Amino acid sequence: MAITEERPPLELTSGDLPPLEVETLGVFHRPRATHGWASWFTTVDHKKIGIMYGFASFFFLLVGGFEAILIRTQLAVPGNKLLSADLYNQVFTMHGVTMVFLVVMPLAAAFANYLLPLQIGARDVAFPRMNALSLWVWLLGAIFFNTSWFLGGGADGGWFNYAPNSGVVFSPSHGIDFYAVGLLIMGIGSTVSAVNLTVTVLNMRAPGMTLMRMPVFTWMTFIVQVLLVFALPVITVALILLTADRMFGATFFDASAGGDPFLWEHLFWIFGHPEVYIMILPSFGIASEVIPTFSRKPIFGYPFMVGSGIAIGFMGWGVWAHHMFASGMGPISVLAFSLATMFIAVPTGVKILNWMATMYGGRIRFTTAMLFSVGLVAMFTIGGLSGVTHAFAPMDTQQTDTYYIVAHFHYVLFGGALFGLFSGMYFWWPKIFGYFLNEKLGKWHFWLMILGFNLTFGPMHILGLQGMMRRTYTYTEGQGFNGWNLVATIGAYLIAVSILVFMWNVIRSYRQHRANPVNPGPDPWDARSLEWMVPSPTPEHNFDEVPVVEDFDEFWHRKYGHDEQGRPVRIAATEDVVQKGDATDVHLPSPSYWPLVLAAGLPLIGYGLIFNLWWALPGAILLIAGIYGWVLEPSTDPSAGHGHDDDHHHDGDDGDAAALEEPSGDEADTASGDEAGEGAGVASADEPEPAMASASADAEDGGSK
Amino acid sequence: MPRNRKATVVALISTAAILLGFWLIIRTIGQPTGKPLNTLAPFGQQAQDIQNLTIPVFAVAGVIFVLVMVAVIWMVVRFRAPDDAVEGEHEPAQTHGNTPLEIGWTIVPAVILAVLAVLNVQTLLRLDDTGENPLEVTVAGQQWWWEYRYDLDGDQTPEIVTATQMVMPAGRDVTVKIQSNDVIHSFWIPSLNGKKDAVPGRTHELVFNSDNPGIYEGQCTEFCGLSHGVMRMQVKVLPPAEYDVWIREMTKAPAQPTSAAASRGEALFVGQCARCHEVNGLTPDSTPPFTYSDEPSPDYGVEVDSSLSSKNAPNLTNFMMRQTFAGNLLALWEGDAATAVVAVPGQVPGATPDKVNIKRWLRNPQDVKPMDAENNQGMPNLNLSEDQIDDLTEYLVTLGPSTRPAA
Amino acid sequence: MTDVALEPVDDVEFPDDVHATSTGISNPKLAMWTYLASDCLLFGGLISTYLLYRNRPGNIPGLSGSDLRASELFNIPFTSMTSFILLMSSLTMVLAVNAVMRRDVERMRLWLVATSVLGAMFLGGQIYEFAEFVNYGLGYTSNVSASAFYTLTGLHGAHVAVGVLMLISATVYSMRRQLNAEAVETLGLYWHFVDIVWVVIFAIVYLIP
Amino acid sequence: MSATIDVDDDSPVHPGEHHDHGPSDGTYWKVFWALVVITALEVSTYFWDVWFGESSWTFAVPLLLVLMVVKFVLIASVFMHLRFDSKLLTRIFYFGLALACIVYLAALAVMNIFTDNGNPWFNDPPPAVTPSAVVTGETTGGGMGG
Ligand code: HEA
Ligand code: HEA
Ligand code: HEC
Ligand code: CUA
Ligand SMILES: [Cu+2]
Repeated sequence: MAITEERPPLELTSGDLPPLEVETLGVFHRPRATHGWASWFTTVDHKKIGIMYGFASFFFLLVGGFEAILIRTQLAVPGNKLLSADLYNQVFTMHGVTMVFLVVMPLAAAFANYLLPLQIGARDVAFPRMNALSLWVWLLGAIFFNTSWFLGGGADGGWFNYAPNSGVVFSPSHGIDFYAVGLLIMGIGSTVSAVNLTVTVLNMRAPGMTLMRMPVFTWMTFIVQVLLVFALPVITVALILLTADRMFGATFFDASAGGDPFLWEHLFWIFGHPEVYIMILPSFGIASEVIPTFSRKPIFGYPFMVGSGIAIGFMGWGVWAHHMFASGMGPISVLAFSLATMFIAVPTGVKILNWMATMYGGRIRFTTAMLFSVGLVAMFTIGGLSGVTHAFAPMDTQQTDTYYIVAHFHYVLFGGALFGLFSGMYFWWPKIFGYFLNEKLGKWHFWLMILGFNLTFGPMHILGLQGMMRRTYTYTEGQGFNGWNLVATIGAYLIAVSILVFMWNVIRSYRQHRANPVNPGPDPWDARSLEWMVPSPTPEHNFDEVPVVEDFDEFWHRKYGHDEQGRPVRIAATEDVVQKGDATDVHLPSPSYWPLVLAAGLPLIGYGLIFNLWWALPGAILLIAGIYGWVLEPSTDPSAGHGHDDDHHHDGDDGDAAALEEPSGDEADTASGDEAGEGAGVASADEPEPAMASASADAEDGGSK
Repeated sequence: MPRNRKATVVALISTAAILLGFWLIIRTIGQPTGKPLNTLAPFGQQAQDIQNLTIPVFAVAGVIFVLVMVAVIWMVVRFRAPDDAVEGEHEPAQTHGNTPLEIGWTIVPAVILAVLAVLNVQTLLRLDDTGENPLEVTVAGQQWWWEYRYDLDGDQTPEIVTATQMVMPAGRDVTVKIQSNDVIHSFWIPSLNGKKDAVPGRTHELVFNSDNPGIYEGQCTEFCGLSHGVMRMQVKVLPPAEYDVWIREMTKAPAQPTSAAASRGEALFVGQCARCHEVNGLTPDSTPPFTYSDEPSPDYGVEVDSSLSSKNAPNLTNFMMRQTFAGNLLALWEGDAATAVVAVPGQVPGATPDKVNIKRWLRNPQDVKPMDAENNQGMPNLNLSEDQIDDLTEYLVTLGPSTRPAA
Repeated sequence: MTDVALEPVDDVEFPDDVHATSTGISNPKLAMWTYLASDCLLFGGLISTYLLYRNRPGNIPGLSGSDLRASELFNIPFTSMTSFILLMSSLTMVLAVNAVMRRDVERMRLWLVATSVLGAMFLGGQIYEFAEFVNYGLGYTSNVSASAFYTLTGLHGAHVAVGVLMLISATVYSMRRQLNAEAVETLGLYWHFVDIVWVVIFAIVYLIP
Repeated sequence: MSATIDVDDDSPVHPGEHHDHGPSDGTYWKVFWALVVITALEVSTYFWDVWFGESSWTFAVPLLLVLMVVKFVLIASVFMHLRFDSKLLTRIFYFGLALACIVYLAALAVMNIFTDNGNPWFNDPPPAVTPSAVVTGETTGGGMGG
């Protein structure tokens, strides 16, 4: 919020009338619950939202993985008839879209949501209700997208869905409509979330938390949000044009009517390439937290880590056409993009080498989290190196659309992004849920997974170089693809087993924890960043007291000094520097129905667009009701919560308006609360998102559709 | 330091293991036998150019791969915390970074890449060279087969229209002009050159030049719908003399069928098939006695409506000059004739047409290859009776030089 | 929310104010600017689409569709008028923001209403223009350049429409209860952006043939 | 906002520091009139070919682009307060804008909109599918964005 000093909220009601106490739209009571199942639907707590992102995307990992298993089973032997060609095309398309948009991105969003505020020392994100909105929009969009399976079949154009094969003429089923509308909906969610988190990082940092003191994970996630902010509108344009073609009879991609199929390719990949870095950078961030922690050394070359992340994000905008080397664009374009792509290896190499330098000379504890991070370093390098071999355009004309590419992107996506995310799960699980995952099972998980992973995707390099094209529903005897395909299939089943082990681990550890609760304590790994300062699981208000940051790796430096050889020396017991989590009277935004209501409108509108416009009507009503309900609802329920709706306590909400009056109020703490009268009762004064927040949400709807 | 030694030993062992693995793979990976689409077995000049770039790039990538892997393994062993590690003892020095080092490992990869970039550019320019006096062949992709048009006299109308198997002379530059009649496809003969997309509304060029007569497999590699996975084709590189024979045979009109069954098949063909397929001279409204022409009708396939796929179907004049059909899925000849690198497969000693395959196709084409004829994508199941199928097969096998007196 | 005992508790010390921002820019404003930056890529994409397609109406042999071009139907004097109206609305908007900063609510409300009226007029002009084009036989699907034109200007119109709705809501809201000055300012940013986009569209699409 | 906050090297406006109120109504009016004049000038180019003949287009197009930019910047800096607000906002916005321009201009260039070969179907070096389709057709103007 932070209304700048000169512009306090207006008393529009000429002073004497008290501001209206708005009971939100009469019928509904403001949700109050902060516990129990119902609270999950109305929560605006970034931690709960993060957890929901996590569980939902893990569910979709199972869905997408099941589709992958179908693919692999079909391809196990030549001429297999398990899936028809039509079904196969749907399955791999849905697999790709699911894994990219419904698994890796939201799983990264889960970590971003949970950790960003904690790592920068904030109580929540900048716009908590918009955060809930992002979750619901994404989740309902994802469900909407998957309902296509039951409504005439999934999308069948491949995840990049080249026109004109994606037009109604060539794909008359509704699958691609669901793709277009579903991705538009999820795009709205992601845009809102990206703007929200960008503002959070820029604006909500604890005192002293300068940009160059932020943990690397925060940095990478921040870069990802910026990439999202700029990449999503591009695919939005592409999808709008596709929707216009498919639903309203336009001919943007129909060559016989002057449309240009290349336009789709460019728009998709202008988005698509930043997108792949959107998927990998969060995992780079996670590895950059895990490796230093378990090596007991600070990250090596922090400024270079940050800088290379920025460089990757930036260069990612200039290489998109490397997906189009064989598409027939002119040789000069090919040359330019080929050279640009090659050099993206440089900043990425800096990262790999810095991780190794961090491990060098360390004292490495091989917890499961660390195993996954080291696995990432090794596996991503393989994927990255094959990526560099694609960057050579002449070579790529042999490689593109073969399994060599499939191998490349699974090594970076699975061996990079997903390994990182699993690493993060093992690392932060105790922080999030208050119990450890079993290390023994975790190691089984890791070793099975890395074995299965290499068995699955390693052979694909060979298959691809030997000419096996991707997106083929079958191959024949005599093409020489038999053996390695079988190996790959076996590997895929091994991966499935490893994921079952993981799930079993979660369940078993939870049961054990229930039977015999052992709290891991705030700082189970002797870690470095601020989130380890608060109890596990994180209390709802995050920090009892917002820490004042003086250093990179602030928490570590509160625990350790160092001797003259630079070796760490304890200066304080962990118990003394962590927070108790028992603060009371912390002011937090109140839960709200409206994000869910608003989000629920979108899929209905989607069904309406696809099947019958009348169905869009209830959707539109929900949408509008959601928006106005939201605007009319103060973000903080004056009568809710912590037991004092009166204002004789100078708690945060009263204090801040006044604090803002104070230009240099270093002691903006409690004293200033005395003049809080002015801001008192002014609902909008203390909300982190004044009315305009919802106005910008409106804009979002207008803008991204 | 024992830990050091252990790490070194493990690293050496894993280096050896990785190198052994590489060696095993490299030994087999470039072999063409049994792997007709192998990208690492060039038989054409362009593919060879690519190969010449691939080898150094893969070598560099391989070296970096080995270095990184071995370094990781070494460190994992070397710096593993002992199980009895106690906090506060033997803590690692807190190094924060080293700027010269950072700059070093920014510059070294950049330099490596810069060197490779030179090769990259050279190869790229070389591949862009269309050569001298190239033979031009127009290739059109459609769901899910390829058509080839040879305009021999440069009058903008093709003299030869054929499908599935493209034929080219050895030792001469051939410029393939790639087009599409519906969605995006990609024309790829890995032994000869990289792939290039067929994009509706555009013409893209690809150059082939091979000194090695042979039959090279290809595959459509841009996802193009239902049967993308089996949209295959071949390029047959003939010695120049044989190629001239091929041209001569292909520009002759088919002869009138002589047997009664074939004549019945001919009439059936006009009634049932000619609305899509062309045999030079026949039209759906032709009436007996049928006369053939030695040139395809200039209208054939010109009016392709790129919002519909199968406005045209393979031109079947001289059908028997091919060795495979139905998108390279079925053999048209039995025995050696199926794979012989000759201009006229019917002249291979003992050549007999594979009627079983032809019948299989006519009985239900969708059984061979998934198609969606209702949506104008591919050939419909015409529900022919067995007799009709026999007659049609007898007719189809007359379409080619085997029935003509040898030249 | 922490469950807090009902009895009074000592205030927790906040060494800083949790709500204040690290950059000194308020959250909504920063969010709006970020969103507007993002919207640049949205409109950039649509403008590029139009540029790519504008010379591809159907009269080219081999292409289907009508051979009318949107650019042949442009009524520059009329569109200049509507552009002028939108420009004016930017002025009224900025005056509204200035008024609210002076805490001059009455004035602010007046200017807000003026802005929404001008915005509505612009929209009306655009609808009239579309109707006119359709009358001439240039429908949305007539040819690809028409589709690109309508999509671009239509989406801009949608932005304006959303803006008008927000303006009206803000006005009503200001009468019901308190309205945050920040909200008006942020809304203003959105409004000016819509105007800026039109500046570009007007020059590139309308005036450069 | 407390002064204990270390000022971020990246935040140009110091927390708690006041910034200008921005200009007065009068300034806005002045800018508005400037905009009106520019718009009038822009619109006048529409009649230039009548007044000065066809060749005036070679001036009109760059002029229009320049005027467009001037208007854009005026509104952004004054009406949208970029001049008076934190530099961070300027950076964010113009970064997005610059990115959009660079990326889309590059994409259009790759699609050969600037190196038009006169083929009206696809502005693309390889000739169109059917030779008959490549007839005269107007060359698309090479100006900004073709
Ligand atoms: C997480 C996602 C991710 C990441 C990080 C990357 C990273 C890279 N990708 Fe990948 N890519 C994809 C996901 C990703 N990619 C996907 C999904 C596709 C397929 C889309 C589809 O078609 O469906 C794809 C396809 C793809 C193509 C197109 C292939 C084709 O279809 O023809 C190309 C071509 O250039 C490419 C290149 C690269 C490069 C150069 C990198 C670089 O960033 C890699 C850099 C890393 C290293 C190089 C390793 C570490 C470096 C060192 C140890 C230093 C020393 C190294 C050298 C000196 C070489 N990728
Ligand atoms: C992050 C992204 C990601 C991830 C994690 C994966 C994971 C996997 N992928 Fe995927 N893949 C893509 C992204 C990803 N993929 C993309 C973008 C494409 C391109 C699509 C296109 O061409 O359009 C692709 C394409 C693709 C292909 C090529 C298809 C083709 O071209 O024809 C193949 C083939 O083997 C494949 C296999 C696999 C396998 C075996 C896994 C495994 O690792 C999966 C492991 C997971 C599980 C096995 C789940 C566990 C399940 C259970 C434990 C039980 C089952 C559950 C229920 C019954 C509910 N993928
Ligand atoms: C509706 C159009 C249509 C009709 C009618 C039709 N076909 Fe076909 N035919 C096709 C198409 C399309 C293909 C290409 C299929 C493919 O390979 O994907 C084809 C392929 C073939 C092939 C293989 C050609 C090659 O070189 O691969 C033969 C032989 C054939 N058809 C014979 C016939 C006969 C005989 C009849 C009549 C009984 C017939 N077709 C009727 C559309 C048709
Ligand atoms: Cu044709 Cu794939
Ligand atoms: Cu890419």
